[in-house]
Amino acid sequence: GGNSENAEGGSSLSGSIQIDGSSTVYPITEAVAEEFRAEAPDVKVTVGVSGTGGGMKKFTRGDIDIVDASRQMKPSEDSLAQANGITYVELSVAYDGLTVVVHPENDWVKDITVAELKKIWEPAAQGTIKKWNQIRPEWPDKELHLYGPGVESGTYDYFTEAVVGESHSSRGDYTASEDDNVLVQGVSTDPYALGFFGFAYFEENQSKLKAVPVDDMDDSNGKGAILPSLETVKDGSYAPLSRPLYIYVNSKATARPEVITFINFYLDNAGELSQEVGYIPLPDELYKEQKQKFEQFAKGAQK
Amino acid sequence: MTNSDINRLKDKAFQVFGIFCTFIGLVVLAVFLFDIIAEGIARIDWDFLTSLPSRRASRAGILTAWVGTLWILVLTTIIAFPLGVAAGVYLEEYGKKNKMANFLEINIANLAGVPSIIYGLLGLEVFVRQMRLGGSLLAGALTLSLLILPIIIVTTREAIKAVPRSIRDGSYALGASKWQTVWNQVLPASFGGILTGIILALSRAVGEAAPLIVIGALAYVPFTPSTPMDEFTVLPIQIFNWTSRPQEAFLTNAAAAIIILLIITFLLNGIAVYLRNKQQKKVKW
Amino acid sequence: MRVSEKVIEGLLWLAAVITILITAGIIWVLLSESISFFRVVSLAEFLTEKEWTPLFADKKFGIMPLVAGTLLTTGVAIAVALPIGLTIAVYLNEYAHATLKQVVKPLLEVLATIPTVVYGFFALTVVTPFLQQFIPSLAGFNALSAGIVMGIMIIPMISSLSEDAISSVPRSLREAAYGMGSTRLQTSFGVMVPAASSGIIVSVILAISRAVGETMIVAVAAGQQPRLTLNPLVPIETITTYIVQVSLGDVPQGSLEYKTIFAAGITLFVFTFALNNLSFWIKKKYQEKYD
Amino acid sequence: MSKKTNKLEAINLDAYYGDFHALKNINIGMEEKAVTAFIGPSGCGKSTFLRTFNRMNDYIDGFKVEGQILLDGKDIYQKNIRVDELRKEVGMVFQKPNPFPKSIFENVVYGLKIQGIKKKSVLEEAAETSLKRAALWDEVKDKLHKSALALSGGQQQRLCIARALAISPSVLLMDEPASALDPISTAKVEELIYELKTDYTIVIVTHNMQQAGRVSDHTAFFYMGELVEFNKTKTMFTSPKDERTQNYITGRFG
Amino acid sequence: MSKKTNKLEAINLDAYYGDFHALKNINIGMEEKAVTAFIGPSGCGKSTFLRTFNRMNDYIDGFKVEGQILLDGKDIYQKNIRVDELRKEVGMVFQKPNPFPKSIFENVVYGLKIQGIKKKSVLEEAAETSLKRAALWDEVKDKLHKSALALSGGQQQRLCIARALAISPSVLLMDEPASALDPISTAKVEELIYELKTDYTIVIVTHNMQQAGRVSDHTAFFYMGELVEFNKTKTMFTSPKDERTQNYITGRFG
Ligand SMILES: Nc1ncnc2c1ncn2[C@@H]1O[C@H](COP(=O)(O)OP(=O)(O)OP(=O)(O)O)[C@@H](O)[C@H]1O
Ligand SMILES: Nc1ncnc2c1ncn2[C@@H]1O[C@H](COP(=O)(O)OP(=O)(O)OP(=O)(O)O)[C@@H](O)[C@H]1O
Ligand SMILES: [Mg+2]
Ligand SMILES: [Mg+2]
Ligand SMILES: O=P([O-])([O-])[O-]
Repeated sequence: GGNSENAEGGSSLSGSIQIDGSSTVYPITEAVAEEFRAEAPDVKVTVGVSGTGGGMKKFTRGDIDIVDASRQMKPSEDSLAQANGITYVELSVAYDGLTVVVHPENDWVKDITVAELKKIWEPAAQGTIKKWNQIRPEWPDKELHLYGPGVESGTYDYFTEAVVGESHSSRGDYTASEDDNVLVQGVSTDPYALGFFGFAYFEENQSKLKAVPVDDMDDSNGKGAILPSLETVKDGSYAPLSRPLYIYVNSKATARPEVITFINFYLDNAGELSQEVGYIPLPDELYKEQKQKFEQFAKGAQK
Repeated sequence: MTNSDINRLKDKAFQVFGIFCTFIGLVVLAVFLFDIIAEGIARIDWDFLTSLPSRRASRAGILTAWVGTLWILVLTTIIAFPLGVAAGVYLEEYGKKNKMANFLEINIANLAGVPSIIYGLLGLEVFVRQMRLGGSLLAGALTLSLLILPIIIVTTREAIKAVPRSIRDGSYALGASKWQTVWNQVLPASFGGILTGIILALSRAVGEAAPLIVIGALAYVPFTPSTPMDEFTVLPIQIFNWTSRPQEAFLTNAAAAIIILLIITFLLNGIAVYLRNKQQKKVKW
Repeated sequence: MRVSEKVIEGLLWLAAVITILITAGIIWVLLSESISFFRVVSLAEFLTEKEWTPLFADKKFGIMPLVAGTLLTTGVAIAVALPIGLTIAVYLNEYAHATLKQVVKPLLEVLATIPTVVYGFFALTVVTPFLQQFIPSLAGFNALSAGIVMGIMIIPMISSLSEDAISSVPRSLREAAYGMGSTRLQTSFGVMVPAASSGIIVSVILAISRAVGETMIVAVAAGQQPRLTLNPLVPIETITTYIVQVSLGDVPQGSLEYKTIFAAGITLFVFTFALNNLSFWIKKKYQEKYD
Repeated sequence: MSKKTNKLEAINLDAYYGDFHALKNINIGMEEKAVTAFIGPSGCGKSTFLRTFNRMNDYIDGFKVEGQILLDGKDIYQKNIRVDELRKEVGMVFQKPNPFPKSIFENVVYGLKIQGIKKKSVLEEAAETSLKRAALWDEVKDKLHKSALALSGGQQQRLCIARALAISPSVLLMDEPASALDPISTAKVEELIYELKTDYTIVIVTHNMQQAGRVSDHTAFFYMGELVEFNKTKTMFTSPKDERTQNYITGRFG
Repeated sequence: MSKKTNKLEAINLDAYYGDFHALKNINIGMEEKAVTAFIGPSGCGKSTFLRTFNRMNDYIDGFKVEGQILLDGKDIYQKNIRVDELRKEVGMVFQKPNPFPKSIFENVVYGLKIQGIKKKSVLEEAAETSLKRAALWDEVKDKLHKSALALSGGQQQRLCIARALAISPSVLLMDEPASALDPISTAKVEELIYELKTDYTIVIVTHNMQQAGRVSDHTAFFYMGELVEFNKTKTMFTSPKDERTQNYITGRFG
């Protein structure tokens, strides 16, 4: 982070910044906080992981300065914030690419369409779509075993929204786990498995898994089935299975110089650091937009 | 075969079965320890113990986590030990054997069965919010104290029960008051059993992550707490966090942190076992 | 002195009463949220509906699948831990050499101190694949492995506390038994175990409670599929798993979905309450026989 | 019954273990500075009665007393009575030896320590005196700080006697104090009882009628919860009034 | 020493509790179908010696035996000896009553049950016979299925005797079996011992020299772990050879 104004003023900053929320966003915020230590050693930044929902509750009560979120704030949470007189700004910090995976020895699935994913995962599939050949006749007449994140995770939320069309609408008879490592274990030992989870977990376990290219039937953002990768997520061609990750900042906190400095530092470094911990950075111009948005907001909050 | 031969055979058979069962326990333990140590031992060095958390597995350390765990242990012991033993003594020595006593007894057994996460919810509401302790060490220790209190009470009662009535009679007959009898005779004589309960209780507390996460213990804390009001993290949270990271290297870190957690509990158990054995040598009837 | 006696008794009483306050606190925390839950979902639906899908678009609020899952894992765990734990207690007390006992007992206690996440992964990555060699129909996530591993975890609760109870039986009783020509087995199960029964029952209650309340092992290894079944070979979900998932997950707090965890929590509470009452009653009856 | 003052007195005393009526309307007065012996067959209620004098039965669930027990004319079952004070006045030695799992020394000075006496020299002197009186000093003087539990049964019982003497009570209750002692120790204890009665009021339960004859001034014979006969020991042993007493005494050996 | 066969024999026996030398080079032979009494002051090792005959000391940590104990000429401390069988041969009654926390009936038939006898009629008959022999039947016949712990000390001890008799051993070890009994029960037990010796070999520890005189054929006097004198009871009581025996016996009362 080469921010000359902070580099000098940084050493004089002190105080503390409290962050909590999504476990998905945690690694990015942790990385930023770690680097920020060099920037402003006297600022005590703490980060918790009580989930987006738990973080939001604390945020909307004014317990914390910043909340990590793997989804946007819900209307119910927004009204809570308003009731408590809290205004905030939403900032995107990175993308997470959801990856559809199968067992490495699975030689029949070369690609899959969003419609097919819907057919597999929609509520009506429960108890009826049980075999691979029900999706495509040329696929084997073998049982289909499904793996996915727990119903209460942001990942699941986003996946159902993007694939089925309605959030939290899916079949229930799949193997769910809160821990993506557990899903990796499941899919990598089950030849008839199909699952989905965060890109980072695929990337780290490429030898044990096989990613499936996804075709959204929309050639405007890339033709045919597309594999998730740094580039395809970043340029938006891996659609619809990449989701943005956010932080929200409380307006009261922006009255404190250390918070302003921290957020700017965050947006300056999120690109590099998010990639380092397994996520996909936003295009540069988006980071600039976020910075402007924040600057505006902070100014507005001072008045 | 005579009956006596059959009995003898059964006796022998049970002995074999007993060795087998003990063996199973020990083998599983050995497998665990071997597994964890093989994975994590190489990662443990001075830097690991003295470094702050980091996104880079190779640079990440557990300083704040183990210091937090020690704080939590000490505070929890200070809170739960006197409270639990006092409640146990009251119920066993003072409480009349009536409806109220029955109610308390069932109540305590119930508390022992409440999942830890619910204690987290209670701690969040009572200590963090109402008492405004925030996500502090004190709030965490209080929450864990509630969690282990039933275990301490129940085992204290059992230990006290085992002290023969003749010992109490002897003391009362010399003019000792109830409390003097409890303090001078009953508690010393049952101390071994009480310690066993505390060991089990504390080792449960030291491994808990969920209730602490609920009350707001943090994952990333770049400073060691210096007062009970400070924010904190503990080893189980650090371990939990690391095991859910995609990078393999963090799993190694988690194993290393587990080794440290085990060392802490070993030391703890070691002290208590030493005291208990010393005690059991002294008291025999 | 008399005053200080009263003060001490008062303090001790206070310590005992705190447990009631804790219970009241728990009930208050659970009730305050679940009341509004039960305004939306009728108790009848909660108890009789056979599916539990509060987080899906098509919401069903039947708690029974979670109860079944909890019973199943606990049942397996106790089936493992009770015979093994009690055998170890008796073996250490009656058969093993004193030094062996001194070494083995604390070693076994270590089993209860290993972080439960570790157990969870052990169940998932070691026990399940191992069992699959013999039970091909065993699913990757299942109640059996989770239960077995949980059973191993609670062995020391039973073995240590029961051993304590057995060794506090007066030595004269044991001598009487041996003096009659009893074998070690007969001495143990005919005299020592019955005489120590109250302590043993307590240890078992504690162990069951621990199993019912255990979270991480089942969350990792038993799956997260609420299912009304007593088949240990398929994925299930326990009450605790559900609670921990939701409370650490993404659900907006204050929503109906969020309130389900309190409804589940209160179910668990009622459940353990019933269990404890039952064992308490058994214990009382047992004791009267000997008093 | 006697012109001397009664140190202890039971008036219309009934005692129950739950539903079991263990003592039936007992009336008896025990002279100051004299030895009273309770005799009677096993299970007749001797121990139960003895233990009402220092309210040791208070701790047995379901135990209930009706009537009065007077110590120096004052009802010890009254509300405002302090049991701990009562027990400093009324010492007790039990049927089965019950040493504390502590050192021999700690056992003997326990009663003093709980009274708040801390001075080492005082405690040491008291320990020596009491152990000598209990005829145990020579056997244990070299291992005062060893555990009392390693002593033999007889040694343990004498230790319990020493322990009771250490707090210098004015009444001493003894529940078969010699039933686990060898004759030499028994003789010593009997001698001791004889010596002590110049200062103390002593009540002793015994199965050994000769012992009762040797040490006691008065004897009370109990049968199935009733006080059958109470009289001067000599009178009682030579010319018992009640047939049951007669049967019991003549059924004796020796 | 005697022309009759020796049922029990100790040869060069030494016993230790850790470093403490409790029995010193004991040599003694006990006649079949006779009663041998062990006397001696408290702590001299009587109980310790008695318990070597059924190896009850096996369970005390640090206890060690050197030398031989022969039962019917066979060393019972040999490797291939089965202790449970040995103890069916050699029954025992302890110094302190130790009933099981079970019903009275269950206590008496315990030894038979563990031998695999299940028939109710057999057990009931055995219970009645043994309880009668132990002079307890009349007191407990109506509450056979009540807990044994509610009995008085004396009743408990007689129950323990009944329990030992139920397995019909050939040797009976008794460690002050009457020390908690009243004279009537004691007399009954003594009678019983007298009856039993027509079939059984009996070893009894007692503090009561008159008891020793009444029931025993031979008496052994122990002092500080040594066997000082062993002889016909009459001879011993009338003309003791050793000065210590003499002192002990004349120091007696009665
Ligand atoms: N805790 C108790 N609960 C119920 N009954 C009891 C209890 N203690 C004693 N008893 C009964 O009360 C009666 C009197 O018992 P107590 O111990 O006073 O007799 P004792 O005369 O001292 O006999 P011993 O000479 O055998 O000691 C007995 O029948 C006994 O069974
Ligand atoms: N478990 C033990 N550990 C150490 N020393 C012991 C143990 N049991 C007994 N002793 C010692 O061994 C000696 C003999 O004890 P034992 O019990 O045989 O005496 P005894 O003659 O039966 O005495 P009593 O008549 O009082 O019962 C005593 O000095 C006693 O202190
Ligand atoms: Mg008595
Ligand atoms: Mg003895
Ligand atoms: O912790 P999450 O809200 O990102 O699932």
